[in-house]
Amino acid sequence: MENWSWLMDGSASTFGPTIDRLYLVILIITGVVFFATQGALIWLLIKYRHRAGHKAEYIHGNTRAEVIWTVIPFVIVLGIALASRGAWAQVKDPQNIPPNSLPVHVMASQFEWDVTYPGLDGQLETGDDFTVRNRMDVPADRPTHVILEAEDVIHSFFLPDFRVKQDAVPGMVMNVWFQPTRTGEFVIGCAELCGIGHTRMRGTLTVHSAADYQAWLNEQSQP
Amino acid sequence: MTTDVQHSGHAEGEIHEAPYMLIFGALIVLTLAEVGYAFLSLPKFWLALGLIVMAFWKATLVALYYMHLRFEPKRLWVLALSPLPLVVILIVAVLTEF
Amino acid sequence: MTTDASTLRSMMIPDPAYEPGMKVYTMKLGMWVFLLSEVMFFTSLIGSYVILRFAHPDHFAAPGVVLNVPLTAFNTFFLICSSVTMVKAFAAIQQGDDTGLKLWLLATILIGSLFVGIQAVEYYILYHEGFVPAAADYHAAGRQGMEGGPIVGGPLYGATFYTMTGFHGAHVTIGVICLTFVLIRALRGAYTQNDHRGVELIGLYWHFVDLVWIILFTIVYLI
Amino acid sequence: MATTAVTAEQHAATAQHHHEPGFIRTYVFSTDHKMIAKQFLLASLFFLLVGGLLAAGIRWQLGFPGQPMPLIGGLFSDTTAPGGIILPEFYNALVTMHGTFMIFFAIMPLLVGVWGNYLIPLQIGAPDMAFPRLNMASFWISVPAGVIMLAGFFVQGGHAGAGWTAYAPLSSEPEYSGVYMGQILWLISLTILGFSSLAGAVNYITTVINMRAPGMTWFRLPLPVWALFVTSWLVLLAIPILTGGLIMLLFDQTIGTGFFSAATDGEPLLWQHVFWYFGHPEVYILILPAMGLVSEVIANRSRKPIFGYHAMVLAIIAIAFLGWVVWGHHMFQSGMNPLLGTTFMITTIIIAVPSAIKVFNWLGTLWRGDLHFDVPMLNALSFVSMFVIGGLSGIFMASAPVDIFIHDTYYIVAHIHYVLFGGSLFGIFAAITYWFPKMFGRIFSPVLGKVHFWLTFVSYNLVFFPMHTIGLRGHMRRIYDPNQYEFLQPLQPINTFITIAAFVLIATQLIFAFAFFWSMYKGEKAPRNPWKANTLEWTAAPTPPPHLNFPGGAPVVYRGPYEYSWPGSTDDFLPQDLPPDRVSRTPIPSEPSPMSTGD
Repeated sequence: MENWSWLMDGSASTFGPTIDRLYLVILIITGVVFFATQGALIWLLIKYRHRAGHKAEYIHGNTRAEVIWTVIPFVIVLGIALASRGAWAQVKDPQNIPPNSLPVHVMASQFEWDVTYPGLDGQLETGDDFTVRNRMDVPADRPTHVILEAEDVIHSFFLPDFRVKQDAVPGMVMNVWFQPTRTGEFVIGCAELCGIGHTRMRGTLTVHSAADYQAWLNEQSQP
Repeated sequence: MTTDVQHSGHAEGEIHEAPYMLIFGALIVLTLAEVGYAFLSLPKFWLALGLIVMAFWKATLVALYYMHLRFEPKRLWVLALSPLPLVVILIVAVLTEF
Repeated sequence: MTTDASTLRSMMIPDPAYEPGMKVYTMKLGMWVFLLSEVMFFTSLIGSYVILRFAHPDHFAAPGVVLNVPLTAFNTFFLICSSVTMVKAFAAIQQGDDTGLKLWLLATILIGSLFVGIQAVEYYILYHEGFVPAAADYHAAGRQGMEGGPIVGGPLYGATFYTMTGFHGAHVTIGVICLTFVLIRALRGAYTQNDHRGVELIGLYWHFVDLVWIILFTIVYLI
Repeated sequence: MATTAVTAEQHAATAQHHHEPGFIRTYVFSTDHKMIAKQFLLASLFFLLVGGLLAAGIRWQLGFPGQPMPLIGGLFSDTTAPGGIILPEFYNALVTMHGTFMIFFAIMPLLVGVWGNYLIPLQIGAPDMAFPRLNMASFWISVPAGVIMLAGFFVQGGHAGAGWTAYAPLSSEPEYSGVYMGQILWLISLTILGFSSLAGAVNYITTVINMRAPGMTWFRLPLPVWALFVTSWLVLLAIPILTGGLIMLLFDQTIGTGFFSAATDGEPLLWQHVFWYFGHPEVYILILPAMGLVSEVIANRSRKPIFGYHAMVLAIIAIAFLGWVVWGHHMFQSGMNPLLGTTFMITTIIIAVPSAIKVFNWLGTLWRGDLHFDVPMLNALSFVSMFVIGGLSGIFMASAPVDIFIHDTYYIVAHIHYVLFGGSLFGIFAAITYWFPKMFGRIFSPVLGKVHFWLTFVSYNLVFFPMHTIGLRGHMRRIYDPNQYEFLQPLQPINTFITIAAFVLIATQLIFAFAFFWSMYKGEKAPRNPWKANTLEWTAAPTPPPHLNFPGGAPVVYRGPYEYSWPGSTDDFLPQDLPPDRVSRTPIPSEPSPMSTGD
């Protein structure tokens, strides 16, 4: 259990830190609220516990307090929602997929990921496309645009280190993108119950340096 | 089944003789108009709009007169109309998906 | 600690002007509440139809191509007739006309049964033309449009058509059964000018089913 | 005018029951709302046990993957757990059925079926439900539903394994899941159960609207009644949506209509929309009644008026209303239109506000109170504390970008259990122990109750709090063997720890079962109003209440339900039906208080 942490591991994609920062902000806000309310609760329980001769006070409420504790949470949560919009659009809005992305087609099926590469010409659906199973290799210096489809049931394309998760729905084409920030081996998981073999539906994502990726691509493209 | 004499007397203190046959005529005319309108070669949008408007009026007439909503207390109106926003929310929100 | 005197007064004195309740007798209120849930049930079926049709217009045919509009227009006419006979039965017993009640109820039952019968004939014809609910059989050989033309529409057309109209037909059938019970009770003299709640309740249900048909006829057959 | 209406209804009810019913009519096919409530209570506690045992199976597999189950391992067939080792298909069925039983057969009837039936007529001063026979039908319809659902374990192919959400096409096409009959039984059972819920909802709504006692204005209703009333609206309008969806899914399974099957251009996402359009109101069906019950207990055991009664009512209504426009947050990662996602994110996060109002008002109720830490109060306070955690963890997933990571991980599992167990179930424990004297005429054993509470509270937190952290490490939900993933292997000690704590938690519930039956027969005899409460079930009805509840006729209501510690009275409570001239009062003070802002 080395590198143990109660929180998420460090992210490996460009938008990962944005999401993690948002997480941290919410954690701090909710943490303060958590300690404040639980502390207040415990304090109230001790202070106003029943003692002989002690009588409760006849209080029906307080409009000013009610307004305060309606407005403040409203402002805070609305702030969280507004702060979240940008990151959401950045990750999920198809318009924000960087134009220089490497297109990769991923077909999810029970229980494997079939990853189709555009080959040397950089175009999908041409003669030099090739398909590998349960592994994905991407360059570090360039965003990857995953065109995600499912063959049978709903799967979910989950790259925990990249803060990427997108259901693959049969009959629909999903667009997912990410740009790695470091090289290494990462996990591809399925996050949506997809049948008996759900637990073994996993793959490996390898991020290469630009040169290594080109070498890998050349090697794979050999007939 | 128990009888509840006080009640019915209270609810139907005066009898509302609604123009049932008139409504019947209106429903028939609207139905014929709908069928005729459906076979005009209009653009899809106008076709749908016209038909929905006519169907809406037919449904309203049935609810108001045959179901006596017109003669019921206002609070029952509120109750009866309460699911309609939910219907609209579901259909409109999901339609934006496709 | 202390309290506002006006608060105290409002707290202590029962409000003599307050009338609990809807000013509608309980069984009628219950029927209305039940009908609201029926609204939501048909919403899920009709809403799914609207959404599927919007997403896949090519699955659905123009009015009159597959479905027999004149036949169903006649059927609609019958259902509207049964509504007016139902309301006449109610008007009759409101004036203490026991014979009128029985005759109009009988008329409603007969016309309601006719509606179900015609719907069964319609199903029979459509089914034998190859317009079926099962998706896999939809494109089976021999399936032809009304004019003997080519296959029109797609599997979603049959599936949604039979589900929606079938559940409406089931509601009409249940209505006819309940009306028969009301008629038997009427023959035993259960309803009087002062108490005719059973007639009013079945009337509400019957008109609601009519109302649903008005919407179904328009969006399934005409649009 | 309307007072005559009420009495007329009561005459109608009286006419039905004027003869003394026999054994079958009293205990089996009873139309008495109190007996129906007890029937629901026993049936749903049984299903709570079933759900708990299924959870034990899940936890065994996660804590000790691939090892044979001890003691009972030999009892399983070769298609479920040969030699006691759970197979993946059986694991999927365990996960699915744990959720299904807990939500539809345990928590929902425990809240709505039991307390809707028991409390609504008693607290509004009605002799029975508006439609007693429909009420009886509502229980007896749920019995075949439960039997059919249990039968699914014994059919070929095993029970439904597509999760309690039954996402199509996994649930609609047997060749993908390997389950045919089990899924069909699942669909039929839930369709039937829908009619039971519907019959209940029609009854509750009609009863609350039309059968309140004279003087029982809307803003004199006790909060449990408000919560159950609003919940009934959610049931009434949400369940039919599910029924429609279940029927379409059933047709997909049986006759191959292909509504949700991509092969025929159907829309798998349509199922999710239909399901969650029901499903999110359902979430509030599972928590709102508990909020109402807990409010009652907290006000009573603090001997203080509930803080901000009107705000509490408005918050219930606001939560219920907002609950209809947030369903999309379950689908953030499902491929929903991102713009729609933004809209749902904003509506979802706003729902935190009424929830926060309720929490602050509960704290406000405790403030300057006179707190009695009885068993119901301990459970109610634990509800507040755990609901805060469940509510706060909800904010993370309401923020759509953060949800990208935690969606479908154990973080969600932790969140739902903090709300449904920490929230609803503690609320249920509070309610059972609080109204136990009313139901059975005896006090719920305080000693056993406290032992049960503390053991549950501690082991519950040990089970579910670590789930947040394994979720944050990326542990997916519903995976059979996390060790298949290298990055999850370091979490195995935590999983084992959770499993051990879960077994303690489940075993602790046996204490509750024992205490329940022991108190029913051997508990201390209860006085008529053991909690010195104001509401009608304690003040106007004998214990246990007879047929038609109020032998002296409908009580007249003079004031709101939470008039505790009124300084004008010598007692510290003022029953709702105590006529003003009989209040043993001290002189009315004339100084307006800065603290009071109306009732």
